[in-house]
Amino acid sequence: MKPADVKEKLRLSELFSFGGATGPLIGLLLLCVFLSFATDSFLSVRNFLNIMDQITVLGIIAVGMTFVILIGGIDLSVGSVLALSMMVLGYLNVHVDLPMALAIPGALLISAITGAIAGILIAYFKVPPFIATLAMMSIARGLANMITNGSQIIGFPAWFNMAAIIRYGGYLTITVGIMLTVFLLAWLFQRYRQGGRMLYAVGGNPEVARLAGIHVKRVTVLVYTVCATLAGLAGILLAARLDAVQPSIGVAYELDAIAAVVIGGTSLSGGTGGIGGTLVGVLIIGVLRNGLNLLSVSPFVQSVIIGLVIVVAVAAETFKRPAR
Amino acid sequence: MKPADVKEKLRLSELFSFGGATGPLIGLLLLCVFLSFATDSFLSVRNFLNIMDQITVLGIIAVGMTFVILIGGIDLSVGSVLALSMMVLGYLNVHVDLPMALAIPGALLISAITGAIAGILIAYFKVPPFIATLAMMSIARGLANMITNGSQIIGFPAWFNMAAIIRYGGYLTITVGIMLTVFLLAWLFQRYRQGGRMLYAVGGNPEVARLAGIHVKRVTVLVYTVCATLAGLAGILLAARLDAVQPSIGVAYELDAIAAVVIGGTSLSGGTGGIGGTLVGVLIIGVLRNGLNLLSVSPFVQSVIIGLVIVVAVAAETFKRPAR
Amino acid sequence: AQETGIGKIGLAVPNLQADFFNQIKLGVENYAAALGIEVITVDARGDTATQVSQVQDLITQGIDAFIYIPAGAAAATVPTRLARQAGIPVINVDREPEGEPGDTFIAGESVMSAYEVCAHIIALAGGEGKMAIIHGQRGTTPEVLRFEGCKQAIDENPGVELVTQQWSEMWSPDEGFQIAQNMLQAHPDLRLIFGQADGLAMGASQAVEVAGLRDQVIIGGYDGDIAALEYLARCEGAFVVTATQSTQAMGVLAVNSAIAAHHGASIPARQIPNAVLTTCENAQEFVENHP
Amino acid sequence: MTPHAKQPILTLRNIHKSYGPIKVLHGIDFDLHAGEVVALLGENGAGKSTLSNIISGTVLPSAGKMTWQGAAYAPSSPREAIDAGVGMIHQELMLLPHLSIAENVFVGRYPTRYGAVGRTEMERRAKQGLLRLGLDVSPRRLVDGLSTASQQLIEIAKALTLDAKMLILDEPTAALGGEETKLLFQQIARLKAEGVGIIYISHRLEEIKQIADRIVVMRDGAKVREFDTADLPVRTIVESMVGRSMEQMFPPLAVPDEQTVLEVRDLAGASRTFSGVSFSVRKGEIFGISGLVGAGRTELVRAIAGADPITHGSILLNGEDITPRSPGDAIRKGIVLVPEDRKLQGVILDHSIQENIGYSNFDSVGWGGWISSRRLRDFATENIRKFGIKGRGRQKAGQMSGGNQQKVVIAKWLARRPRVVLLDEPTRGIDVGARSSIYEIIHELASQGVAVIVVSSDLEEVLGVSNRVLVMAAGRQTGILDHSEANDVSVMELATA
Ligand SMILES: Nc1ncnc2c1ncn2[C@@H]1O[C@H](COP(=O)(O)OP(=O)(O)OP(=O)(O)O)[C@@H](O)[C@H]1O
Ligand SMILES: Nc1ncnc2c1ncn2[C@@H]1O[C@H](COP(=O)(O)OP(=O)(O)OP(=O)(O)O)[C@@H](O)[C@H]1O
Ligand SMILES: [Mg+2]
Ligand SMILES: [Mg+2]
Repeated sequence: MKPADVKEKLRLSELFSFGGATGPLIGLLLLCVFLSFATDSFLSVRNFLNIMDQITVLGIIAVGMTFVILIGGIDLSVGSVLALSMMVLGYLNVHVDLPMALAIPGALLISAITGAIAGILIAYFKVPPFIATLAMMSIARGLANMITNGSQIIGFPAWFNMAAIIRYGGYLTITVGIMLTVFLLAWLFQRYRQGGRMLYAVGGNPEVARLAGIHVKRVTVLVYTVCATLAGLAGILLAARLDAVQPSIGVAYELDAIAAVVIGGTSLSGGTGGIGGTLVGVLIIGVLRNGLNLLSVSPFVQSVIIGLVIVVAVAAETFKRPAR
Repeated sequence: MKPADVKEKLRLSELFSFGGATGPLIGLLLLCVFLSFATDSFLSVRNFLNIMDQITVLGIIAVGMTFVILIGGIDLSVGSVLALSMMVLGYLNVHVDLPMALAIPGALLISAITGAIAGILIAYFKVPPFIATLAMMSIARGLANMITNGSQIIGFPAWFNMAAIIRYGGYLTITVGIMLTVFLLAWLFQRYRQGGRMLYAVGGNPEVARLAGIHVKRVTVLVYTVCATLAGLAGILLAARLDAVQPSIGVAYELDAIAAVVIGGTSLSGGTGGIGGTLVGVLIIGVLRNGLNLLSVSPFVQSVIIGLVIVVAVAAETFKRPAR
Repeated sequence: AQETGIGKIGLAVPNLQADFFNQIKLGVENYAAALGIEVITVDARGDTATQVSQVQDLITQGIDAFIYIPAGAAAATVPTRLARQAGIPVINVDREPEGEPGDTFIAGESVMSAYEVCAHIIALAGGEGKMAIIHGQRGTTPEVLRFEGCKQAIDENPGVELVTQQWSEMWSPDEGFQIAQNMLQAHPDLRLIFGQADGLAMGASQAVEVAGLRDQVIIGGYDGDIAALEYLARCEGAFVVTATQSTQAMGVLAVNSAIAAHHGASIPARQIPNAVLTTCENAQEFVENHP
Repeated sequence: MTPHAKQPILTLRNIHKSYGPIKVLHGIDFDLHAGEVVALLGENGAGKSTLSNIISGTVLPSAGKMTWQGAAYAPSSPREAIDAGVGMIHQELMLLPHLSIAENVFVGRYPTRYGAVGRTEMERRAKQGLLRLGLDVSPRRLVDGLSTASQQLIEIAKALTLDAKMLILDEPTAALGGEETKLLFQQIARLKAEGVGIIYISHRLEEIKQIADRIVVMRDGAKVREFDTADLPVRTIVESMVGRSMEQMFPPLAVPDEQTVLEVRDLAGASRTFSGVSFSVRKGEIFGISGLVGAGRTELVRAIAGADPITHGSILLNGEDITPRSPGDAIRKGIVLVPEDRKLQGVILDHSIQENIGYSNFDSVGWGGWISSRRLRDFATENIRKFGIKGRGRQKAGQMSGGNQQKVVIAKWLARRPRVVLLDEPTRGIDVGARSSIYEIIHELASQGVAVIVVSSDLEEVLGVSNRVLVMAAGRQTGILDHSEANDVSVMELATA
């Protein structure tokens, strides 16, 4: 191969920030090919649109999680924050009778505050991210439950549910559109904005980043705030999809999101990876769940298969790297 | 203060490996004092014995988790492995009709194998611990469910349940005795055996440990195996306590165990902390749960309070350390 | 499949970890298998959003009828709407979505059965004493209705004093154990415990054993889980009564309703298979042959 | 003594090592005899550490054979090498900060009694080892917070207590001052007398003359020269290392402007690591800071660069008080720091060279907060060329030799065109060739009117590059010497004052 070729290849894969995710991308394609042959119903526009619907919530959470993991952190609270955001939305819109135009910002604000608190604990009080967000997970869940004493809320305006159901132009629901927009913005940010590059520096080595004049603490607080806000946004889209809110929702979503990010090639130690890979990771999880359902695999066996896929996807990366 | 005093003091706190856990120890005492005044029923031998009963499972899991965290790892699979161990025990004893003397080793063996697999993935395939054990969590849960297609098993021999019920000498059930033994052995190991000291070296910096001639990979596999085996043991004790097994048990136990270890002063980045602190951490969580129930606090508020306590316990450590 | 004219039934359950749903699943599957109908079961693992995704996938697979047990009432309406759009009949079991009823709703009558359980244990205690309730997951329909029923029994007996109640998250035995242990600690003279599910009741009975209060405390449960029935059939221990839901019958009823709805036959909007009060006497027959 | 008459204890034949497509060693032959000290010399990236790592079982060779004491030798892990009697001090500090000094010394080979780790015994022996190197600290103290030099001494003590039959010392003196070095050499002489074979790697050629029996010179992964004696003119050694003739090491000093750029007034740092420091640096001046290890120099320059809090005093730039509160603050004012520990503070090892350069130069590679990949690449390429870095923009910093990493750190800061440059140990672990190019860069900077501050433990270096030298002792400023009055004696006098 000529050197010029090498260069071009490198640049293409880099452009999409698939970084370590070319392996997973191949895995995703193989999975799709397999499912197309194994089932009648997988390969259809309708099923593809269903999958897009199904990954909306996970996708948006995973974007925020990518940023958190890029700076070397982790956020276990996203599932609970999502539930809290939903309950606040329901409370404001249905119980207090505020219009959605106020209820939605309200829910996002509460989510952002939980993230900011976690970020402050991590950056300024040196609480390890795992612990700070674990505590926030417990707190946000408790608060979500306290709003209605554990009951659900229904009675949103009709258009709200329609946003998740009507496929404009036959293809795009508003919720899927929002997810795609979030991915696009996050990708542009990560790739072309100073702020995005800073995340890599902070994750790579916070001390080097600090000495390079980056406000590491401020970046940390902002990233957790953004992650929580996105979890809140995901909650609002989920509320639209379910046309109801309940405080017990979103348990263990953080684990799915983390798995998606890591399958997508972002390293848990921070500093490498990116949004492109996360998209692949989210799709792998979404397609796998969908495919296993279409194959009528028993739910217990599904649990085993998903575990195996996570391990294989991540372990496969080891073989690609040159041995030491 | 005379220098000699300083020396003695250092050695005492060091002896119990309370290391960073003197703060939490004070917290525990304050908590007990508060509950003694706030409720009639807290301060009694019987309630103390109840608390011991209630922390048996968490305590044993937390011992294994301490070792894992000491070497800089994490194990999310303990809750699922506990369930798997219980189901294997029930299957072997009740369905296959093996005596307990074979069923118990069988259950422990299966648990050990899950741990060894996770350890091998982590040490040899460079899968991050979070991901390897997350996958194992999903796999073990699936397997636990597959054994009986999701149903529970009852029908253990009568003496088995008695081990968790009869308080010998009026105080000690066999299960609590086992937990105390596990703590004692772990403490001796961690403090006086070469193997125990090696954990600190591996957790402090695996490359340094490797260059010093420690088989880092072997240590890693062993530690995860021990952790899973202890989770399996905890499962057996839980089976004795409930006199029944079911595959849905143990969800989120890992989070409790991790919280207990970290509250006890063991750092999630590895290399510092120890069993003494973990005992304090487990007691804090046990006493807190017990106390909140005795105070009839709503579960939603409990969830908020426990989150706050975790944060405060860990953040408090920051203030003790000199700022740099 | 010839005689029934139906090929595939989709079954969405909230959580197979709960024996109750597992029993319904077995009821549906066994009966359908006998009729040569394929059943595709999906388990939402307690998550309503997952359930909506799974229902989409069921519809993609071209099911002819949809047996739907909502995972928490919140997901309720959307799957029904999706199925309706696709022209698939919806059979609700155990829980009914508010505002979007299916073609029929099959569920036991919770309030009355809970009343019977509580009345039974109160009678055993001589109509008086301190009582505790271990609730299920707070806010869920069964939790609310079972409490309502039990409360009626308590209110009819002025000698009974409800001294403490706690809620569990997962309806599970280990929670039941822990909660009951603490209740006994705070109220050593407790006479009665109502566990809103058999898991909770079994856990509570263990706690009573540990405290050595088997002769003092009387426990009631709910659901008729296999393990609980086996326990009751032994006729020893503090846990003495449960309301066995006719889960197998529900499964059969659901499949028959699905076939009828598929053919456009009219079916009643509400079908109520009775829960049977189960004690030491009749437990053994239910172990062998679950209703 | 005629070591050559005997059989060598270690032989290497045709050793190769490659990392993927990159060949690092090609066909090295090497012998070591009992009781001799062989100096292994070569430029940064010549392959000295790699070769040592192969001998100590840290990395596996791609091809080649080794024998040890007459038998075939192919250690697959450091454990095997240690068990065979081969010990090594690695170039990078390998200590566990959260453990006590004693545990660090005996990590992996704790003395045991009745199966239990014998703490008292361990502490006693550790103390012994440390005292031999002149380090008087309690072996129970945690390593965390010790100065780099003390840590280096612990690292050496670790190797000395091994009772190895052969020792590899990879740049043991890089962080040491003159006194510590002297004690180390006494220990090496003792080991030599006991018949231990020693491979000694260093970039300080004056040391080599003092202790080596033979010299082996490597260049680009191959052995290029062997000298049977160390008693050679430095010039000869240097020329064989770089493969060309060298001019003078230190370029001639220029006379700085009268205008004061940086003024430090009565500065004190947190936890009193230094206090009462006042000086001023003129435009185009090179200002050296000298002192014994632990004198507080690093803390001082970090404080000036905003990296550590200042508790008292002020810093003025062109007469304006700009006492910085954060590194970002200082950088915006034009004060940059090339830190002491490049691996932990200088570069992100996992990221490419161009990313590393980009992090400090966002303004130059984009506009309005946006980044242009093309501008980033071009900017990096330009600076890689300008500072003579051996590497491509996409290469990860961690894959480069130490010297080139150091150049990346220097490049990323100088590309900002700062007004004040603080260099903390700029040539630590850097070969003569690269070193002289760094000196050239320093002089070039000064001639452009930048105020340069150089902290160094290498006395020759401070004296060679500085217009004036500030000397510190135990956190205090003990004097400022002009170039004309500064020499070994006057500086050492102040440093020990
Ligand atoms: N893991 C690696 N992958 C690729 N190349 C490597 C790796 N490690 C080292 N190298 C390369 O091997 C060469 C030799 O490195 P080595 O560290 O042995 O040099 P050295 O002579 O010790 O230099 P220095 O004097 O700077 O310590 C360098 O060019 C370096 O870039
Ligand atoms: N994090 C810390 N905690 C406590 N003491 C410290 C810490 N860092 C440095 N010190 C101490 O501060 C003093 C000054 O250290 P500094 O690194 O500034 O000295 P130096 O003159 O630059 O020496 P070196 O050559 O070791 O870099 C030393 O005694 C050191 O032990
Ligand atoms: Mg080297
Ligand atoms: Mg220094």
